[in-house]
Amino acid sequence: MFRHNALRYAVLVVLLAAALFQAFTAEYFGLEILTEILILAILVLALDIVAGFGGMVSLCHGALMGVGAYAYALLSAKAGIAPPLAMAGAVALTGVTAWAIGAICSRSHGIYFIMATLAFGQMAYSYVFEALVFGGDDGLGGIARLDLGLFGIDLNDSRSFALFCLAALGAVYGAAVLILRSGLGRSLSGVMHNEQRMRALGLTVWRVKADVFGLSGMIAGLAGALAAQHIMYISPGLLSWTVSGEALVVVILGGLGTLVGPLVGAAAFVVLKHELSGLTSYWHLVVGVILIAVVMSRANGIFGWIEARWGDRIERRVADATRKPEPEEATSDA
Amino acid sequence: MLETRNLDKSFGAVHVTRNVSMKLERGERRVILGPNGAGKTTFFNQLVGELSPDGGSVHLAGEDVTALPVAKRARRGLSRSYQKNTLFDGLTVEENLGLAAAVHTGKATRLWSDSLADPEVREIVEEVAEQVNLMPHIHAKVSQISYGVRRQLEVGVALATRPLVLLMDEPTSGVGPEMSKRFHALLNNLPRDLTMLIIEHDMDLAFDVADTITVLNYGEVVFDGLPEQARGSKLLKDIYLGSWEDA
Amino acid sequence: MKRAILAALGLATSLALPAAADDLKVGLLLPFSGVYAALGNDIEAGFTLALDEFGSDTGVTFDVVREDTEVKPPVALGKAKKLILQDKVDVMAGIVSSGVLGAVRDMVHGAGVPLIVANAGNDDATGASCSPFITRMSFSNGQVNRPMGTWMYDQGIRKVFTLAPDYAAGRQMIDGFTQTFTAAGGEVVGQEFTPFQKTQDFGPYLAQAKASGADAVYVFYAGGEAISFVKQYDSFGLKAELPLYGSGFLTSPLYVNAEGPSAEGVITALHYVPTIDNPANAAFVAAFKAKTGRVPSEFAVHGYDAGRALVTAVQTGARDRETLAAALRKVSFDGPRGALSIDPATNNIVQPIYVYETVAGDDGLTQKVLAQLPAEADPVNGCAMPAVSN
Amino acid sequence: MAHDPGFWMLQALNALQLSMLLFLLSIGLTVIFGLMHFVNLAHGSLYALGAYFGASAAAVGGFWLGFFVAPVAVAGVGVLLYSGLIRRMRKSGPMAQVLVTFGLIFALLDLTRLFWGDLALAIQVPQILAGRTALLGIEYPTYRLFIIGLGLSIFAALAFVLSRTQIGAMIRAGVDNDAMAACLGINVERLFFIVFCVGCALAGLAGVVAAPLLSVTPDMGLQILIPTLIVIVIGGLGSLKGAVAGSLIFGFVQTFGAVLAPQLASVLIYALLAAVLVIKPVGLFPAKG
Repeated sequence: MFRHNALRYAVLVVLLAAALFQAFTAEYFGLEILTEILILAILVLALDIVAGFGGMVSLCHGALMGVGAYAYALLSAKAGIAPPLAMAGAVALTGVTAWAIGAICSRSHGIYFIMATLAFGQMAYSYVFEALVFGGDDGLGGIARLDLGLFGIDLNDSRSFALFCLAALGAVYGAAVLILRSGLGRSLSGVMHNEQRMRALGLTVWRVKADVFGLSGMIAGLAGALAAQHIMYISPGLLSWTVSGEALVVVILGGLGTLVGPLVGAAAFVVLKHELSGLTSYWHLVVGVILIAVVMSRANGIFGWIEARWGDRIERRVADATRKPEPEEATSDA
Repeated sequence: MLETRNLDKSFGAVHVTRNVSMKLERGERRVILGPNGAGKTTFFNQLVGELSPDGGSVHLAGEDVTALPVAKRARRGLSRSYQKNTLFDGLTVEENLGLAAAVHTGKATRLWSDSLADPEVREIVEEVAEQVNLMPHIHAKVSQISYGVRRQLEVGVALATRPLVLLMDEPTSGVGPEMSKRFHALLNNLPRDLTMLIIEHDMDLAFDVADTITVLNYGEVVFDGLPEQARGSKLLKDIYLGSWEDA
Repeated sequence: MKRAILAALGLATSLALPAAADDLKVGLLLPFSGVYAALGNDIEAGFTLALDEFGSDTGVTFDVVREDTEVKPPVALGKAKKLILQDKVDVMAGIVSSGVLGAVRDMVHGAGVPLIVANAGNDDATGASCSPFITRMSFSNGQVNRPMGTWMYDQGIRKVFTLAPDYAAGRQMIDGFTQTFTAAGGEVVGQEFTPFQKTQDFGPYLAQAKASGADAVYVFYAGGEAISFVKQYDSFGLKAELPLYGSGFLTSPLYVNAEGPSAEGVITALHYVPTIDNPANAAFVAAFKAKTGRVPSEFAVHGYDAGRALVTAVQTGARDRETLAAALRKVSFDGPRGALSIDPATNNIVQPIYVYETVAGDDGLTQKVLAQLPAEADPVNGCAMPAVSN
Repeated sequence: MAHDPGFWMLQALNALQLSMLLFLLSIGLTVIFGLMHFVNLAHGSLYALGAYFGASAAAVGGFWLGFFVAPVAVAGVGVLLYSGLIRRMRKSGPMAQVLVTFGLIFALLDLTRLFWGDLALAIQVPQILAGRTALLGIEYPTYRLFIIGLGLSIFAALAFVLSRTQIGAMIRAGVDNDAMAACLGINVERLFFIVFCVGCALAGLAGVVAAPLLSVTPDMGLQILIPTLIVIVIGGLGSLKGAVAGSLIFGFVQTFGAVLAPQLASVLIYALLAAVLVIKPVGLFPAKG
């Protein structure tokens, strides 16, 4: 179950303020980076829901994002469907795809689950790479952005598009919190803690997993539809397993199962990547070393580390104030 | 209410359940006794569907449920607790009970509402918490409560699905004799129409709750009768005393 | 936060300074990491060599901003946008993969920034999606292979088995060859496309080629796949009974040493090999060797000629995006590859194609030019190009 | 598809050759997992390192020097990794291990680029293994037969060590039940160390053996990683039998898929993996315990 605490609220406020500041002051490239962060943030929220709260560590979320991006591109550019409908269609289609993958993989656990999702991701990648409808490895161009002219907003302007993505991220964050706090979200946490017991209580475990995976897929699909509109061009590379791997790295770097952490991770990762790739073409080495260092430190990512330092103090203060005396041998009052 | 007919199961050369037939009437409280390795837990696993038998059938409320998966049997009113605590460790007592109650009331897969805030779920949680004396610990996390309280919660979670038949695998396993007594008293206070099947290791304690007693040895029913008959049974003493010490 | 990012990227200064009158800002968009890093490095070396060699007497300072595409189209597009909108470059050059070219095409066209393509060979880039702002100084996939069809038929080869990786470039290369080969009267007895960058063992395909009854095998592979393919082809002993022909990337100087003796006797066609006998090439090879210590590859020459084309355009007095674009389309000169010009109908380069055999030389493998096939302009292929002004 | 028997024989040998190469890689990975419950995603990078060490040594002293140097050098890297990282990560969950080794992939990839550059390297096949050998009516490259032979010998040697020697018994005990192994008075830590180093050496060997067949490029480790993982997941993690079965399945499906259903060649193996996991969620021959 997901809970906010003072620290999480504080970090959210800081992140929002930073994003707004960046959106209104940055020049072109700064906006580009901001948008990249926002879209990645949506994707990693999708991944955190399944991996952090359901124990389903997926290596196909990059591919799901790709499905969303391609679905949007095909529906809007090729089938000529209006962009808002194409976006809804892309989200729905990705959701259905993810639901099916989740259902099929629901019996696998741990490394097997990772590999099973990898297999489905790679299947999608290979298919898109070779199918001529999808433009093969040359990709598809000429993708239009949503037309919000009705509201006086021109999304072709980088600033407006960044703010649009920020709004989308906000909505997704809210939806993620609602999902995790719903009956389904509670059952998911039950399944993560003890799948056997949930089954013995009468829960159809695979349905819960598939449903949540499908919802997460819808979010990934939204990220894909936004990514397609952001770069206005898509290529199979979007579905590659390394994209999923990077998303996973971001979730872990940020703090698995904290929702707020992956947001921090997304920002840190994109900024770090841009800074490093400007300095050296060996930036993978630096990222690799940082990743190893963070994991070796045994903290739950950047945010986990902050929370462990400060969260404990807060928790203790609250606990001190409310603790009731309890005998050490406390057993039963029966 | 719950019946098995000629239930049979082998693991390779080891015959763990031999042709077991047993019948529980509504409201009956039966205790299964037997030494370690007698096949009691294996028998339970077949009842709830975690293990499928090689032969024979399981009937719940008159219907053959042998082919049904675990979750479906549970939804039809078959609930169990485990010998080793099988709880949701990161969650509170209330949330543990809530998860079970939510499944029972069909709120566990709702996306638009929080199951724990649901009045129907709350009612069950509070009632069960009263029944198994968990009220004082209701907001504590599982990691914060003592082993004995966890055993209560183990049964509480099973009860919160509002079962027709409650299967308990050594509910007092690992707690002291004094505590076990109180635990049995607590079980005796549960509604009379609840059918219970309890695996118990300790013969004396078993008599606190049992209406009827079944004794398993090497996967076979060697005694089926009333507690009074069991108490004097020579056969039972032999089986039990023979392996008592290796327990 | 923004300051920090920009400072770290080294952009803060370049942003602050307006370009001086005779400064030309050039965006170089190449892969410096990822699978094509070696290509990017060669192109950059050639490009800077040309600017140093020819650009010094133009009176213009070339301010080169290099960006790494990582061979990822979205990354490349982001970088292209940055070069155009933020660095406000006057002209761009580079681009190795066709995927990246496809990604930046609309952006470049829309913004009206001249782009000199220094590698990517996708036929469509100077076909259906051609643009007056995109000038290709490298090659097109069909162009390199088309002359080979007729040439091989003339050599008496009648039946051919073809192999290529399963992606756009692979199909275009093979299509270019089969068109002219079948038109000449030859027969393609078998055609397989192998999963791109996922095929490590070509054994299964080689056995098929052997069983097909072909006179020869015609292939396109590049990079690591080319090395594996040539070595495995030789190890099956096919070279003797079933001669290997192909698009010249197969035995590019960049990879041929890794292929070793297996590459000997392979006959391929390409628009450049370092052994072309002309004074411009001799000077280029010497200069490139002095600079890098390596023999220049076709990629190096793409960079070199792209740089030279830019200088030539500048020499006509072009200084801004519009005039540069117009001038680039009219560039022609005698370079290492011979006489080059730009086809005004497609903005693609028109150049001779060389058929060469890889042979053992004094120090390692070298290229023996067998024939120089005349330059031919690509078919217009759906390109609707506005006529060149004035 | 009317081909003569020789054609199918040739394809069967191709399949076997690919299987043996994958076997050399997957056996180390799966035993390390079975024994230590450690998922080493950087196993492919060790294979690439083997190829690079081999290429450097071969440039000085020919193929055979490379052949012997590569496994030793990669085992040396294994020693460093084990004492620096792996031992400390043993108690962490699988997620942490996956990520640390993911980071290692990044780091090792760029380190090979730094040391050896972006250009492809090569190892030439030694004279004795060059050319072709007549076998059952067909001519087959001698070097490929050498790979098949090497794979089978390593398999035989491992089977012997595991079934007939004391250390083999310890490893089997450890794979089945590490608590029991500790009870038997086995120095588990040292056993892990040895097995990890042997696994690394085998990956290095696979790298140097594959090098004359392929090209030595920085991303070769990444390219082989997925096939290797597919092999051990199809076979069942930690299972020796599974590594053999998985390698053979992969080799034959890949080879005959390319011949019989070329359009599906790249999707086929993933579809098979998905199918196996749906039917048997823990692979075909899961390790016990």
